[in-house]
Amino acid sequence: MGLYSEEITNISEKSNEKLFEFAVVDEKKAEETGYSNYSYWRSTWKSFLKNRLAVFLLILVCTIVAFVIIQPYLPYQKSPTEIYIDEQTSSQARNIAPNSEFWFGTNSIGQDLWSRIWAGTRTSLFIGFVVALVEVIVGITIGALWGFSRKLETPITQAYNIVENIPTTIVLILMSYILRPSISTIIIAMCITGWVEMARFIRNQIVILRDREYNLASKCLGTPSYRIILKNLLPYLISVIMLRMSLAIPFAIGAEVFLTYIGLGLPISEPSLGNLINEGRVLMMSPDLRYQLIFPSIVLSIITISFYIIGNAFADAADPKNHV
Amino acid sequence: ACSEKGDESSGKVSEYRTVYSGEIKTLNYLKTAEANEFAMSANIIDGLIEYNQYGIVQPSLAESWSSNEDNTVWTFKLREDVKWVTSDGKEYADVVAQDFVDGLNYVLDAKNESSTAWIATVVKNGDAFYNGEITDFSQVGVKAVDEYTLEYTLENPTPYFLSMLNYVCFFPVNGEFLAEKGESFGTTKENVLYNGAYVLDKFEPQNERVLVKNDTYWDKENVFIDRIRYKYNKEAGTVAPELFLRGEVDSASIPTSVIDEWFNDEEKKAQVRQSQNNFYTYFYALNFDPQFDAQYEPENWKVAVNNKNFRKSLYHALDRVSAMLTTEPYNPEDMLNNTITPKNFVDVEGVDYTQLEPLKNVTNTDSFNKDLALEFKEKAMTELQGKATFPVKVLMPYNSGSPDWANRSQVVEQQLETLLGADYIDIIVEAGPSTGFLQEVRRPGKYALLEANWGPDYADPASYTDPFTEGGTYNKPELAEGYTESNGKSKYQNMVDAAKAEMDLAKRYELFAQAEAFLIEEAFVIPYAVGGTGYIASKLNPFEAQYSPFGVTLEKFKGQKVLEKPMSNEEYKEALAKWEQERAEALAEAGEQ
Amino acid sequence: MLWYLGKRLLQSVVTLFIIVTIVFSLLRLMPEEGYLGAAAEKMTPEQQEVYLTNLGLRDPLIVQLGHFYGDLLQGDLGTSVTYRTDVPVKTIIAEKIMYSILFGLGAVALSLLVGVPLGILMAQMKGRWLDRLGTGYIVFVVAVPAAVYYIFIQMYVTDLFNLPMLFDEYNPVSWLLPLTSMALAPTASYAMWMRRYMVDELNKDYIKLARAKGVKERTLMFKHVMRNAFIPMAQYLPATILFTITGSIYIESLYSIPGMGGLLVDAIQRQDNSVVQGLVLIFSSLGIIGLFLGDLAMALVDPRIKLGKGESVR
Amino acid sequence: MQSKSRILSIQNLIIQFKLRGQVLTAIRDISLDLYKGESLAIVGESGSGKSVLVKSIIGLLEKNGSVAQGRILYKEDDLTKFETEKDWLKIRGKEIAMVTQDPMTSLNPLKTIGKQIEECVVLHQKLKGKEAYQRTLQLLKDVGIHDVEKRYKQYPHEFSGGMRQRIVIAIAIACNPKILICDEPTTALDVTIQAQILQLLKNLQQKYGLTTIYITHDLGVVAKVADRIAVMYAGDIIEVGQTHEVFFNGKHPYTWALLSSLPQLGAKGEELYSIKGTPPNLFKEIKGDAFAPRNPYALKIDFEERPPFFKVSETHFAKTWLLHPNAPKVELPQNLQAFFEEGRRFAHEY
Amino acid sequence: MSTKEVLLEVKNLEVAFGKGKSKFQAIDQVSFQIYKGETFGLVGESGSGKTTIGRSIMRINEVTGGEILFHGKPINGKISKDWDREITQKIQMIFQDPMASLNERAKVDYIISEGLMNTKHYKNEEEKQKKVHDALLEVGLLPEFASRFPHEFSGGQRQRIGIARALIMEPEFIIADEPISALDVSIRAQVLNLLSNLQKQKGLTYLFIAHDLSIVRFITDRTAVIYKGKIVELAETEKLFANPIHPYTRALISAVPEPNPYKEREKVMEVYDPTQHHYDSNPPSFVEIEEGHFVLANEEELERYRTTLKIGV
Ligand SMILES: Nc1ncnc2c1ncn2[C@@H]1O[C@H](COP(=O)(O)OP(=O)(O)OP(=O)(O)O)[C@@H](O)[C@H]1O
Ligand SMILES: Nc1ncnc2c1ncn2[C@@H]1O[C@H](COP(=O)(O)OP(=O)(O)OP(=O)(O)O)[C@@H](O)[C@H]1O
Ligand SMILES: [Mg+2]
Ligand SMILES: [Mg+2]
Repeated sequence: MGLYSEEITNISEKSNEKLFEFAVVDEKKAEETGYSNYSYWRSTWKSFLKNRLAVFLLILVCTIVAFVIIQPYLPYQKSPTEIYIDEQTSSQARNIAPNSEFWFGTNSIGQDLWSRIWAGTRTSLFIGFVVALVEVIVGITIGALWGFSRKLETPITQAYNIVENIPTTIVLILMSYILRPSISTIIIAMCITGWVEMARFIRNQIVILRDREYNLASKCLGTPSYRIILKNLLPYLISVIMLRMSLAIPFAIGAEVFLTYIGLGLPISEPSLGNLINEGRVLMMSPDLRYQLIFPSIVLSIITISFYIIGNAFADAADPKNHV
Repeated sequence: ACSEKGDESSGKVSEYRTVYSGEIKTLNYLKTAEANEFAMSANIIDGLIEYNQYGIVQPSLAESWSSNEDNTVWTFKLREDVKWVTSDGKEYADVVAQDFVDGLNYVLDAKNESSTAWIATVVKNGDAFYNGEITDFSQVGVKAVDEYTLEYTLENPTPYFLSMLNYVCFFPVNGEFLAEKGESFGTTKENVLYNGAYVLDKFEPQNERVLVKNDTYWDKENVFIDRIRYKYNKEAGTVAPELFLRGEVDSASIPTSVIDEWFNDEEKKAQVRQSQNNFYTYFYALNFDPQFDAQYEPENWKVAVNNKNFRKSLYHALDRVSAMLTTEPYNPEDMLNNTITPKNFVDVEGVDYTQLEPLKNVTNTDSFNKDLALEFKEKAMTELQGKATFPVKVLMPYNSGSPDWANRSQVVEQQLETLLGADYIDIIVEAGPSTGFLQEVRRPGKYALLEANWGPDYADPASYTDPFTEGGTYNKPELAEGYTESNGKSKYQNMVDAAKAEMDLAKRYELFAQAEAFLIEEAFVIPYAVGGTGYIASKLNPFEAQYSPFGVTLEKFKGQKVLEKPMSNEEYKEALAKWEQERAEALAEAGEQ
Repeated sequence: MLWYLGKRLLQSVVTLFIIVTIVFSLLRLMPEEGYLGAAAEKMTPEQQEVYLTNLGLRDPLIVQLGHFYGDLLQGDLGTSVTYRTDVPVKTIIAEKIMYSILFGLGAVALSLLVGVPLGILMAQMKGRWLDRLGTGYIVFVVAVPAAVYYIFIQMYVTDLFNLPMLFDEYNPVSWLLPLTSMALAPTASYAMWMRRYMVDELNKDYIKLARAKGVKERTLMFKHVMRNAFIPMAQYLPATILFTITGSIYIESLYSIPGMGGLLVDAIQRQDNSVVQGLVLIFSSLGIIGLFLGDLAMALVDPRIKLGKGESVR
Repeated sequence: MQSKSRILSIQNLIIQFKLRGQVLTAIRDISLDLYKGESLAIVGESGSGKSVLVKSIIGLLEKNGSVAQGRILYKEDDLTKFETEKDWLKIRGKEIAMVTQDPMTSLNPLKTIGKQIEECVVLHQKLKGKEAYQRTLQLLKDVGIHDVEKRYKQYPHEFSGGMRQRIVIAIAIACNPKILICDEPTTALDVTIQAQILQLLKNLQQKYGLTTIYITHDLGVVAKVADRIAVMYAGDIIEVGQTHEVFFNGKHPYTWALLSSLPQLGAKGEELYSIKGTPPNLFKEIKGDAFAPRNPYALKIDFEERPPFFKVSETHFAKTWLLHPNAPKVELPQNLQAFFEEGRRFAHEY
Repeated sequence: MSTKEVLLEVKNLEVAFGKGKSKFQAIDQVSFQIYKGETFGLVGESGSGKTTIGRSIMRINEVTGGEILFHGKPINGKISKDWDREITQKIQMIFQDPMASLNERAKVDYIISEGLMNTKHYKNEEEKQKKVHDALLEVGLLPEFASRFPHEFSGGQRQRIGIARALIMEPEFIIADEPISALDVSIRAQVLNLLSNLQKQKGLTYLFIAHDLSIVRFITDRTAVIYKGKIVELAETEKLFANPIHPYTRALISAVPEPNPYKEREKVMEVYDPTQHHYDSNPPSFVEIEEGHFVLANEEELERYRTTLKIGV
């Protein structure tokens, strides 16, 4: 026990008589000591900021989005659809390698690739955002009903099994027959098939959450289901939903490339990353023209990779476990 | 070149390899109407006649033939000793006259859903039999007089009947074999019999097909390529050029988009050449029966299109060269066509149809003329003052499945609008569906201006004039105002009818030429170009091949050899010039006979 | 168990029936011109009508369905019309499915072989260079469009190793590249899943106890964590295998592999309804079997799950 | 008690966690000895650092935690110097084993109960095959499981909570450790089962001659199992002594508060004594006595300077300025006085 | 006793989970009455059905048999909308785990006023705020806490938020399902005091569910002991502790650890062996063995219990 005795001897000298009076205890003050200034969102944001790469990419993506929006209004910009005529030959300025006039060169009919790529990015991002948004909204609505309402569970599950097993291609192709190829067609086609996964995901999350005690508490207070979903469940899902959404954007862009590949994409007169890449694929085999594939591919990859990494970084940051 | 892997002892086996992306769906040549399948039947089945490399009819299974006075009864004397063989080369039977009767019987039987039956209805009672009005096939105008004599009786006088014989619907079939195979005829290589230059050694759709020389072929001395290998590749357009460069294939079409690359590289340049034009012609049709959405103002278009000056302004404003640059950047003029009927189609004693008097002027002047276009624009604007609103909206759809078309549409839009001015026309380029374009866009008339095409079916100018007659599914020129004649029919209709009634070839052609010239001069349509497959790198010499616009002729490998190295474009052009000259001579010679 | 199987089977049949019926009806919405193919151009409307009637397209939907199911009951999937005229659908699919299975299984095997260990190593070295490298790879595969990198690979790798660009069933070397390309994406997803599940498992309480027991880290990884992490994988594995078997349209197209990759797209574009229906039947059955196998696999590896009266494990 | 030798010694230990860029001091300069064969209970409210303390003994601190100061001596080794896994493997299981808090999640759901125990038998008792199996069955019997052969092959989900806790104990015992740490071994169980498990642990401790550390916040449990008690508050040990000394002669106001708030000490219908306020924020530096703000007996010095350990008896120490000779006398509440009284009476009886 | 007003009555309650073979009878023929103003304790081992009874009264669990009457009116089965709303407001629940039962993503303000928003028992936003303010004060929290999130509070404070949430509804009857089991000793007292103070001020009635008998003894007036879905003994709490009759009750009481090392070391636990009953041949019934003291027993046992009761153990 020798451990403790040393301390005692040398303490008593330090002690001052006056200090040995009772202090006044303030109960109110005692209540407050436990206050921690932890805020979920602030912590999430802080922990997100720690991921340098993600922050950089976030800035990059924001810059790209901003740039894509203002690009047409900048000086020296060309039209993405106009066919430029070579002064000398007075025919189309075809396949011109990048130069000071055409920064990213021209394509096989003399359109300016620089502006086409940004117009395409604009289109693709627009599609991506809209699809992601619709998917999220529809997916959440159906997923929430599916997960929360015990009555709807079986019918929706059955419907899911069916929808899930109808090959997507059939639906996509049918859509393109019924509607003309256009941005809205492609959006509709992707939304029709895209919400399913989202709904299932939300449903799984809600099933995990729905039996938590705080929901029971709300039920006991007579809170209507819609408010339970809105106030009790969705706030918990917001981080995963945002993750999903950020992943839905690259996915939608990838899907657009695929649709274009099987011939259901946007018309060529409507530049998009999908048809730029598809056009470019043929040129893969010609070293001199490869830039026509490489530029859009790089832009596309930057965007998709950024969203992917940002999404994941956000999901990590949103996980309270990682609020370290 | 011979296959490099060739461990065949002789090393002399001549092989030709290629990749393709358009699959064939059947070997049943009696049923099909698709180009890819024609290409197959052309090499495995021989018909009664064939052509030489200048397009002159030659005997094939028929050694000789004759027709009656009014060209309604045709008799063929068949070559003896021609064999049907199976895919493993075993002889099955002789090819006899009855085989042709059986073939036609099959084609005209509606339940067999033959896609070429409509051509075969040229024979007497063919239509009636097809529609079930006659059930006894013996009443149809085809008859095996004896084992090697075949007789066709036709519905109407048909001087160009021979040109139809190269269609698959007139091909023979062994009746016994056909009956035995039933529905499965033509589904596998074992389920067809061969009498042509080649036999299918391998037939795996979406993978590979291999043709090998038929050892029992009656004319095997003229078959020089021993083996033809087709490898399926859905992305042939993308990978074929590279495959060609690496020596994995002997032929590859070079997409327009990469053609610059090939021409800029000395080594590659020597390997690429233009391909031959085909007989599809392309033209811009002005729709007289617009049925599109109100937002594009169909009524306004209707008013405008019925004004000749308006039409003419468009006719002269279309810069076809710039449009063609999207597909043929190097020799765009070679593809342009000033008429509907292309050259080399038919001739009157060596004089090409397009050079006949009525058409000569049209053929030899470029329709693109800025000054005229603007002149007509002025006229149209004054005439239409108050009747039509300017700019006139011009709905111009394209098939979204065709990138070239899409590109072209953008070029044409920009070019026309720039030239004629945005105060005059507003061209609206709209993407149409990639499948069902015809059904969705052209046939229901949902366009104002449309690039359309047409291919011939037999050696008569009527083949090209028909689409614009009543009942045609193109731009309905019969609805054009101010051209109705006393008999209630449109002027053009009457001209065509008159031509059809004429049996003397020279006069007949003259009348057709007049009708065609009228159609063009009135600017009901704007002729644009002929079809072609653009540039290819190929070890074949196209001028060795059989030549004719009809049926399956162009697809035959017979007579062709695999070259050591591909032709360059210079060589091609030289050869083409030589060939054209030789052909003219040969035609003149043949005409004299 | 038997009871469960029976119930599951019945459910699956009903689901299949509904799917096929829906697809069947949807297909009738397609424009009719597609059925005529290239011949449409030259056919008169009457001829078209005869043709379409002969195809049975003029019967009421119910009658058409009746015919279809009647044939189906006799094991007849019908014959192709516009894809390969008169060839039984069975034959068409049979020819291709072998290649798809070979490539699919090959690719899955390859990707499991690489992806699972990669995921494990990544979890083990969380945050270190291997993890970063692997993550980079995953991000690349997920985010860069396959349409682009496949063609890059075909171009350069064939050039680099002097491999043939086209697939040839008799030339084993020509299998390599398509197989590897095909395995790229599943490898990434297996690695990603494995890593995630491993990390999840590592955070569980029983790992703490195992550590406290003095179990070596290596033993812990291989004897405790790996198996547990594999369970959620096991559930999805059959589905991904089937998905891989149905093929990659890009790869098959680029390398001339006669698999099923583009079959469905082709068949729909050519409006060959019987082929489409046959494929839908097969794909959906595969999907449903996949679901079922997933559940079964879960039940096999996870003692907590008993396939009894309970519902599907999901 | 003095005769017993020291088996483990914690000296001036400080443990800190990095959390959201801030530093949290979970253990604030603790010293504690553990004697061979004894059972020590560590009590204290939630978050006082009990678990952190024991985790540091077997090297299972979370990654963001580290020893900032001090030593943990076991045999020849200073455990705080251990860095590699290999070092810890010398200690974990073999020397020190742990029974964790939650029996529901502490077992690998995919391995049979038998295998999980046998793993330890093989690892630490160096038995193999049949022998290991027999030993495992024996262990199962020891922890009061019937039908051992059948149970050996079953999975955790087939066991009830109480039985799982027994398995966890069996696993700990199977390691043949010198020290057994039980971190809230019965919190998740209900009273009847709790009593059984505690009894079992006690028996095993005697049977195998183990040194045990119990962590709990239930004084009833402590009374049943412990020889010695260490009371923790906010990362510090504020009182340590033999069980009866702390129970019936507690010196620290926090100890008093703990005891007073027991319902057994309350009178029905009246307010139960309760500790006001909340525990201190460990992110902040704590000045003086951590308990001072909630302490009705707080002296001014409590807010100024951290009290040292004052010796009450050879075995009993408390960290409160109230023990300082200068400190004023305090009057304990009635019920606590009565409780102490009763305790002393018992002390005479036994 | 009998003059007291019955607030809640449970008659022959049965609750079963699952169907067919997997059917599990969680509550089997349970009856008891709760008087206005009292605290009624429900003890029993884990899984015995305590929570299920509470939840049945809250109408979260479907009842498969029997009746539950509140103020003499049935509250299960088909009931009118108004009555439904009234019970929703009058019967409130306090949950076991203060962390799990609060929505962490909502502010305290919302959590507390949630019930109010459902019943619309306020005129305007101001009044609502006032009510929240008062409720917080009532449970001893500072009103400014309203704008914080639950994770900023300690366990005891959180549980008080849970109580405030129930109180604001102005209930008559509160079901407290192990309200302190998840709290550690030092905080338990806070919550217990709060509950009793509120009872005194507002005349609340509690159903207090717990498995810690020392707490039950401290806080409840009458206690029912439940074993595997059946009530085995019910009596005034002191009586029950003084004279436990049923062997299960005895085992339970003997298992409660006491904060006395001397006593603890000596104590012998009674073990309950459910096979000791011969209920197959001689089924038991729930009988009043002395005034207000019920026990589940068959004739033969009853005989035995009576004698022990007379002797007094
Ligand atoms: N990994 C960690 N990261 C940050 N802080 C931690 C970590 N582990 C423990 N803590 C903090 O250290 C303090 C002591 O925690 P510990 O788990 O030892 O408490 P305890 O006394 O065991 O409580 P309980 O009775 O609830 O188990 C707490 O404030 C806790 O929040
Ligand atoms: N939703 C449910 N479905 C199936 N069984 C259930 C359900 N809820 C409860 N049970 C079962 O009913 C029995 C009684 O459960 P209950 O939760 O009422 O016990 P308890 O006495 O409250 O236990 P504890 O002390 O652990 O809270 C248990 O065996 C439990 O497994
Ligand atoms: Mg702890
Ligand atoms: Mg409970």
